[in-house]
Amino acid sequence: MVEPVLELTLIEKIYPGVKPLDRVSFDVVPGEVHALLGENGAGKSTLTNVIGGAIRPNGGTIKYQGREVEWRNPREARDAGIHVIHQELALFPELTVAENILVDHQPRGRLGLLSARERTRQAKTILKSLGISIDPSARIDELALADQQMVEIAKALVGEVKLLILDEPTAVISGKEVDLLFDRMRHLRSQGIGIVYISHRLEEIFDIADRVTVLKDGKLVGSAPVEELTRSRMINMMVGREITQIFPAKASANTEAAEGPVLRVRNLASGKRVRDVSLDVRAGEIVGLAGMVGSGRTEVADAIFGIAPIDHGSIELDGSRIAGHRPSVSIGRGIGYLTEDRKGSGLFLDMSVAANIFAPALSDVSKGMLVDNGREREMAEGQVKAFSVATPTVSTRVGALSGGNQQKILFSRWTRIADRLLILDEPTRGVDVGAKVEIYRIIRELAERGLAILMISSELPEVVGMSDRVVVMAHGEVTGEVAGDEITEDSIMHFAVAAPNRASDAEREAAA
Amino acid sequence: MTEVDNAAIRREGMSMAGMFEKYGLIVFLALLLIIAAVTSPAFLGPQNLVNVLTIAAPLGMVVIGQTFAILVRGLDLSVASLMATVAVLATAFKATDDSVIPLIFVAAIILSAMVGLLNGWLIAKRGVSPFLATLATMIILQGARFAYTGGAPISTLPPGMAWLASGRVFGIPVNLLALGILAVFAGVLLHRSRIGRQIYMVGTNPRAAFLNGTSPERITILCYVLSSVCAGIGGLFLLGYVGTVSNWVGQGYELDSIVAAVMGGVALSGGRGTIVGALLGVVVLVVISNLVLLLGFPIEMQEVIKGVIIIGAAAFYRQRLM
Amino acid sequence: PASAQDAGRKGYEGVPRTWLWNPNFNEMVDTAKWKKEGPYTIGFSNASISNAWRVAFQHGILWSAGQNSDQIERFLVTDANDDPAKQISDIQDLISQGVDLLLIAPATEEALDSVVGRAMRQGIPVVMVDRKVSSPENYITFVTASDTVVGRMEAQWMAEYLNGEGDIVMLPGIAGASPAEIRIKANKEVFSKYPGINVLEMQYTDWNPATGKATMAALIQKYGDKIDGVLADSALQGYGAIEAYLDAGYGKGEIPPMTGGDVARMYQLAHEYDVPMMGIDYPTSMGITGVETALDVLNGVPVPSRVEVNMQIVTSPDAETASVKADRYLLDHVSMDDPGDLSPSNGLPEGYNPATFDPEYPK
Amino acid sequence: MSAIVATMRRNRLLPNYMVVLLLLAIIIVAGTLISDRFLTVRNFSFLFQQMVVLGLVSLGQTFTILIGGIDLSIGALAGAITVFVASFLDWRPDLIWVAVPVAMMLGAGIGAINGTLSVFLRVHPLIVTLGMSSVIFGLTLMYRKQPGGSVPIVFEDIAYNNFMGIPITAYALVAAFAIAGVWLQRTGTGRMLYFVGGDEEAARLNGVPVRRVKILAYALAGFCTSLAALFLVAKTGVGDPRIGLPLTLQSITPVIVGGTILAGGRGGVFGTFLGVLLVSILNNLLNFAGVSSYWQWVVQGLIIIIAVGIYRSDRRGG
Ligand SMILES: Nc1ncnc2c1ncn2[C@@H]1O[C@H](COP(=O)(O)OP(=O)(O)OP(=O)(O)O)[C@@H](O)[C@H]1O
Ligand SMILES: Nc1ncnc2c1ncn2[C@@H]1O[C@H](COP(=O)(O)OP(=O)(O)OP(=O)(O)O)[C@@H](O)[C@H]1O
Ligand SMILES: [Mg+2]
Ligand SMILES: [Mg+2]
Repeated sequence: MVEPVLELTLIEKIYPGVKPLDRVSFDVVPGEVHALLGENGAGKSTLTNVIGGAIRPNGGTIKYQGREVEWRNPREARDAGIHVIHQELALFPELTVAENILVDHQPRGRLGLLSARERTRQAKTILKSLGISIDPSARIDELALADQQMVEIAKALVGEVKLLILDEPTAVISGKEVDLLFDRMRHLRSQGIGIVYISHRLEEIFDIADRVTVLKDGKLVGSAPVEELTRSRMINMMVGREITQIFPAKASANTEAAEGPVLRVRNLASGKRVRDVSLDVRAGEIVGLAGMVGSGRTEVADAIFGIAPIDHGSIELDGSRIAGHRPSVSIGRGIGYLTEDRKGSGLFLDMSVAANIFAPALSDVSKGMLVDNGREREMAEGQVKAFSVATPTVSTRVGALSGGNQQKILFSRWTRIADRLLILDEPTRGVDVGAKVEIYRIIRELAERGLAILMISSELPEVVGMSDRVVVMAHGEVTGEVAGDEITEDSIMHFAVAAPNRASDAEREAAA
Repeated sequence: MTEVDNAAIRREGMSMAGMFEKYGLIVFLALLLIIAAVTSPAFLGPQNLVNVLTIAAPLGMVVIGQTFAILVRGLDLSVASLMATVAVLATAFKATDDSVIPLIFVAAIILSAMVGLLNGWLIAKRGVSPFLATLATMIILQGARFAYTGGAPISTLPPGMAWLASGRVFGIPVNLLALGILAVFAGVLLHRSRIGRQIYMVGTNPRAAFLNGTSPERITILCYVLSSVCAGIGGLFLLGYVGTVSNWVGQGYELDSIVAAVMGGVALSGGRGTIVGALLGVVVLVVISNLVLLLGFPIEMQEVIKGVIIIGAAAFYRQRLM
Repeated sequence: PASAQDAGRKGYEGVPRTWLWNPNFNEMVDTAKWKKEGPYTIGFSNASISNAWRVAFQHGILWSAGQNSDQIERFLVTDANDDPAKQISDIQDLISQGVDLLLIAPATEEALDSVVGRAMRQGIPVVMVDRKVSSPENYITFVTASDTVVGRMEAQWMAEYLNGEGDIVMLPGIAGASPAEIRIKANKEVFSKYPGINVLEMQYTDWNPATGKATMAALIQKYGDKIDGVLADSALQGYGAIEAYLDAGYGKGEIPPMTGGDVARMYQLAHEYDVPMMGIDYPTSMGITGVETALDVLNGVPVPSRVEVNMQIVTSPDAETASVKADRYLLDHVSMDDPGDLSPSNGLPEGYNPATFDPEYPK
Repeated sequence: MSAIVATMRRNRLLPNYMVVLLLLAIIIVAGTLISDRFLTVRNFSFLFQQMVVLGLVSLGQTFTILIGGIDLSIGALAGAITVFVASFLDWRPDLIWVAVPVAMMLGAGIGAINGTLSVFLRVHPLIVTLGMSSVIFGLTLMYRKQPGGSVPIVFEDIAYNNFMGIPITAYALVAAFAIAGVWLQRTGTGRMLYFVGGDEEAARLNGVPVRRVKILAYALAGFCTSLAALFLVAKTGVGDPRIGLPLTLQSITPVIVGGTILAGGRGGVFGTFLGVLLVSILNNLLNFAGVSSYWQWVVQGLIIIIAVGIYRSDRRGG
């Protein structure tokens, strides 16, 4: 048995009143992909932070390459060859892709001065080796989350790495990118590099992992080679109970019969990403919007909610266009929009759970101009119960909750006010299996209550498992639609990779 | 999940840092007051306390306004210049009977509101950085003021203006009463009303606020209007205290008001802070200046002590860095 | 002497005692080598117009420039907003515009010395007004009134009024500003002869009424009736001090003796509340004399190396002392309905009102 | 040049630069029309003599603003250093070679204290530096209230004399900005300022020594302030505790007009240079135009608004 590259023994981390890590032991051997699983808040990121020197443990020992070490800061860990891809992107939005990738290996040119040209060149080659095409001199904040994540991954390929840690890298990427990532990981593994991999997508675990370790509430549950485990066994270890069925039963087909569609989009063109999109969503129906990352799904959602412009075509709610289209109006018309960027455009991290829930509907908890705090607290507690959010009180800072619970709060916010249409962009991004199941149940219930639901997701199993109908996009155009039993990963992929239909361009020329 | 639950509850209760964030400045203020009382018997004299508060009142009003500006990730450098401009405006009526005082207030508030609109528009609609926008209005007001007064404002003021500083209602100094009313109004607006909630939303995460149907632009503009109006009112009360109009009434209030607010826990990164906290900051500031005077320190010592205490007070409050 | 041609002017107040009583001969400067054919371009660099005194001062200068528009072709004015660094730039900018003479009221004696010297060496005559620069060779003459005299008078009056016995507080202007420091020095020179005069405390007031008032309020709390006199070097903080007493509940006739001249409000309050006071204005009219002296220089007329303008001693009725006799009493000096910050010794035409005054002058 | 353009593109400053350059052009044209003496060698060499102090403090301020901080102690520090230099040289005029380096160390040292305090007390730099400015000012007053001291004439000449027809100050200013520019854009340490300003936590996770970088930025600000102070003494020939005070606010305007945002992580010294140029030439023009100081203020305010207001700057520009 090879000597482990990393060996943690009885690691403890204590924050005032909470113990994210409770005597956890964990090791990685060279040339293995070691998956780290657990619910939201189980302590996975905390563990990675300990390994990467971002936080210092209160107890236990870290053995790296046979020597006992004590990182004083991330720099020391990096210099020793440990590279961590953190759950929260560690990028500089104002700076270029190239500079972010080579952040601490900046190439020097004449007179030992940094050379932007050289930097760009090297970045290009790295990105190529990863198999993605992002402009090295583009600014990070111009990129979609997905592309930003790929940049973060590219950083791991710079300099000499002995231990690579990826904390939920696939939360914001899908399909093609994930395959590219896994190719890289296999390649690195073959070079004898140890890899720690964290994800809430179990199918990925079977795809890439050699060994699995499960944490629960900061304690070690168990560790085993992947081939000894079944899906249900893993889930059981994580959530501590059996979960027989992940997806709720779909609606009976008769929703088709219902009256006109709630949402009617025709030949929508918006921004530089959405070129020709037409789709309907009926009451009580869950429509999946599938496609490769970068296909423009989010921009479609943005346009429907009144954030992105409608350059061409029409959007109708209940048969009428939305006048003065902007979020406040959309909200007034009963549209809810759960965005893909939870922290950036969803939550007010510094504000209370209650405040977050009622942000778009203050009037519901107000008497005249004043907020009725008593009423707000009561109603908030009701919501928290209904969505079983794990929070001490409704006046807790949302920032202090784990990813899954934050997502549930967004759900309770939008489902309260959305009585016609609910748009979900990556509804289960970064959410653990247990929470996922609940969220799926909630979504289905909402649909059964007659809400029209448009669900963007990059997780094909999710799309397949939840959608009554699936609209597939590629390069900003709808390339196909599947319903009922035709909904399979293959049928969706078939359209997702389809060449864009040039005809629509001609149409737009004509229109313009 | 229940594990996390209890854990989190304990976290809430035990967070020492949290307690400190809440009560740090009060502790500091208590210490300061004790020191004051011990070192200078005159300090606790009722008249002296009234003096201290009388001087605190106009600054307090300005700080209340400043707090709104800072809450939406900005700051307002034009307050001092506006105070002087309002003071000059008060002379424009060339009136010597008190009947015009209400008129003066109305005029001052209107002018201030317009200045606030200009600041807000530049910042919210034109995306000018608050620092430069308000700096520019500060300079422009200054110029306009001088141009109007030809450098030397006439000081024909209704005698009643002095009452704003020295008068009492039910034994309470008028300016304190006014400050109290303003503070309550601001407090309710900020901590109880829908608009207040929206202000915090915009301060915490403008994009999310927008997606939740709030207009960051409108809220921002509102905050700068409030800032200016408070400054305007503060200007009139300071004028009452000074007695004569000069082009520099309120000089230095722009930085003092920011320091007071920040010492009081209003975060320059926006979205965090309360009216009460900001006012505590004011008290600390004025107590310092009064104390160094009572102790009869020479000017140079006063400067040093002030500096140290300002940093010390803020350190107690553990401000988050930008 | 420069003040001779004042003689005709209405409101003529006689030549300065400092000139008249000077035991030595007043030395004159030969200005022949600066003689030049008119009409002239004159540059005036003002330290600032940041308070009532400086405004009236500048008004006098502009008015005088207007009076002499037959000789003056362009009269360029800059204002450094009390920032010596900016004033250096201002002076350079005036030089760039090719002025025939520089009339300068420097923000500080020392900081402007070298740039002024360079102007002279470039052949541009410099006349200082209000304040000078450190090196006498850097200017031709200096039009002023004596801060030393002001300081001495105030202290002397206070000492005698208190019969050499009493606790007083001193409220000087801005720490480090030469007028303030000179006056403090002169005060102390006098008090050194009166062991009975005990200075309880000295606090700078920045010549700012609000500061003056707040400071005095604190001092009243600290010393109460122990204070027998308040020595303010100007009315700017002086009337603030009176108001502090009023706020502290002192009434008519209960306020201790005070000093401080320059703006009307102090005299008015002193009259209204029977405050025994002595005020000596640092006259803004020196600006007018400054322009006239400048023209003398360009005309090659000899000028004194130091041009003193006259100062009037103002006291409350029956507040005169053995060595400080009043030239006039409060109400001969100001009227109760003068604007509060009017500078009484402005030498400007009757009915001068700083707020409305807008003199014509060759721009 | 291409490097600069690249930088400008990278930092999204092009439109901003354009506006400032445009304003500069307009001002120069206006000046030329107003007076035939405006566009002269004499006036422009004066201009450079006038620019150097503002230029150097603004340069210093650029570093602190780049990391998302600010330094309000610049004015007091400048004054303090003029007092030190003038007093020292008054005592030993021959020891210029001692006075100058000590002054620089003094500046850098006090800057470092600013940084250290704000880093370790976790107090906002605005408060720390404001407090420090009060402390520095007080300490200076203890030593000397009135302007005083003196410097040897050769020292003064630095501020006023020309070398090959161009003011010495011009060389100094351009050199300082060039070095700073290259350092920021082309060295690892320089880039770190952008990392820290861009996102502190990200910088930490990427192994950037955040605290040290911050302290360095403030030390640099102090250092530049000391250089400015040296020119101030040279100009005025005396040490004056107050002479620097106006510089504190003045030093910020050119930085932001030049496109460096207060939130940090974006901008650079080239913009600051243009900002300084704009402010200085504007003052010069207004003096030439004989605009009364009242209206000078109004115009300055409007120019600021135009310079940053007519293009839509980044929301983070707070
Ligand atoms: N700085 C902190 N202060 C207090 N508690 C913290 C802090 N950081 C993390 N925690 C708590 O530690 C626990 C573990 O957090 P961690 O981020 O490691 O969970 P995780 O397994 O990464 O969850 P997820 O899958 O959502 O990323 C959570 O309960 C979290 O609230
Ligand atoms: N704000 C933006 N500025 C510039 N380009 C963007 C922006 N947002 C997204 N993009 C680009 O547009 C492409 C589509 O982004 P978008 O998020 O709409 O894809 P998507 O189909 O919604 O994928 P996802 O599943 O990540 O939401 C991205 O690949 C990115 O390159
Ligand atoms: Mg995590
Ligand atoms: Mg998307």
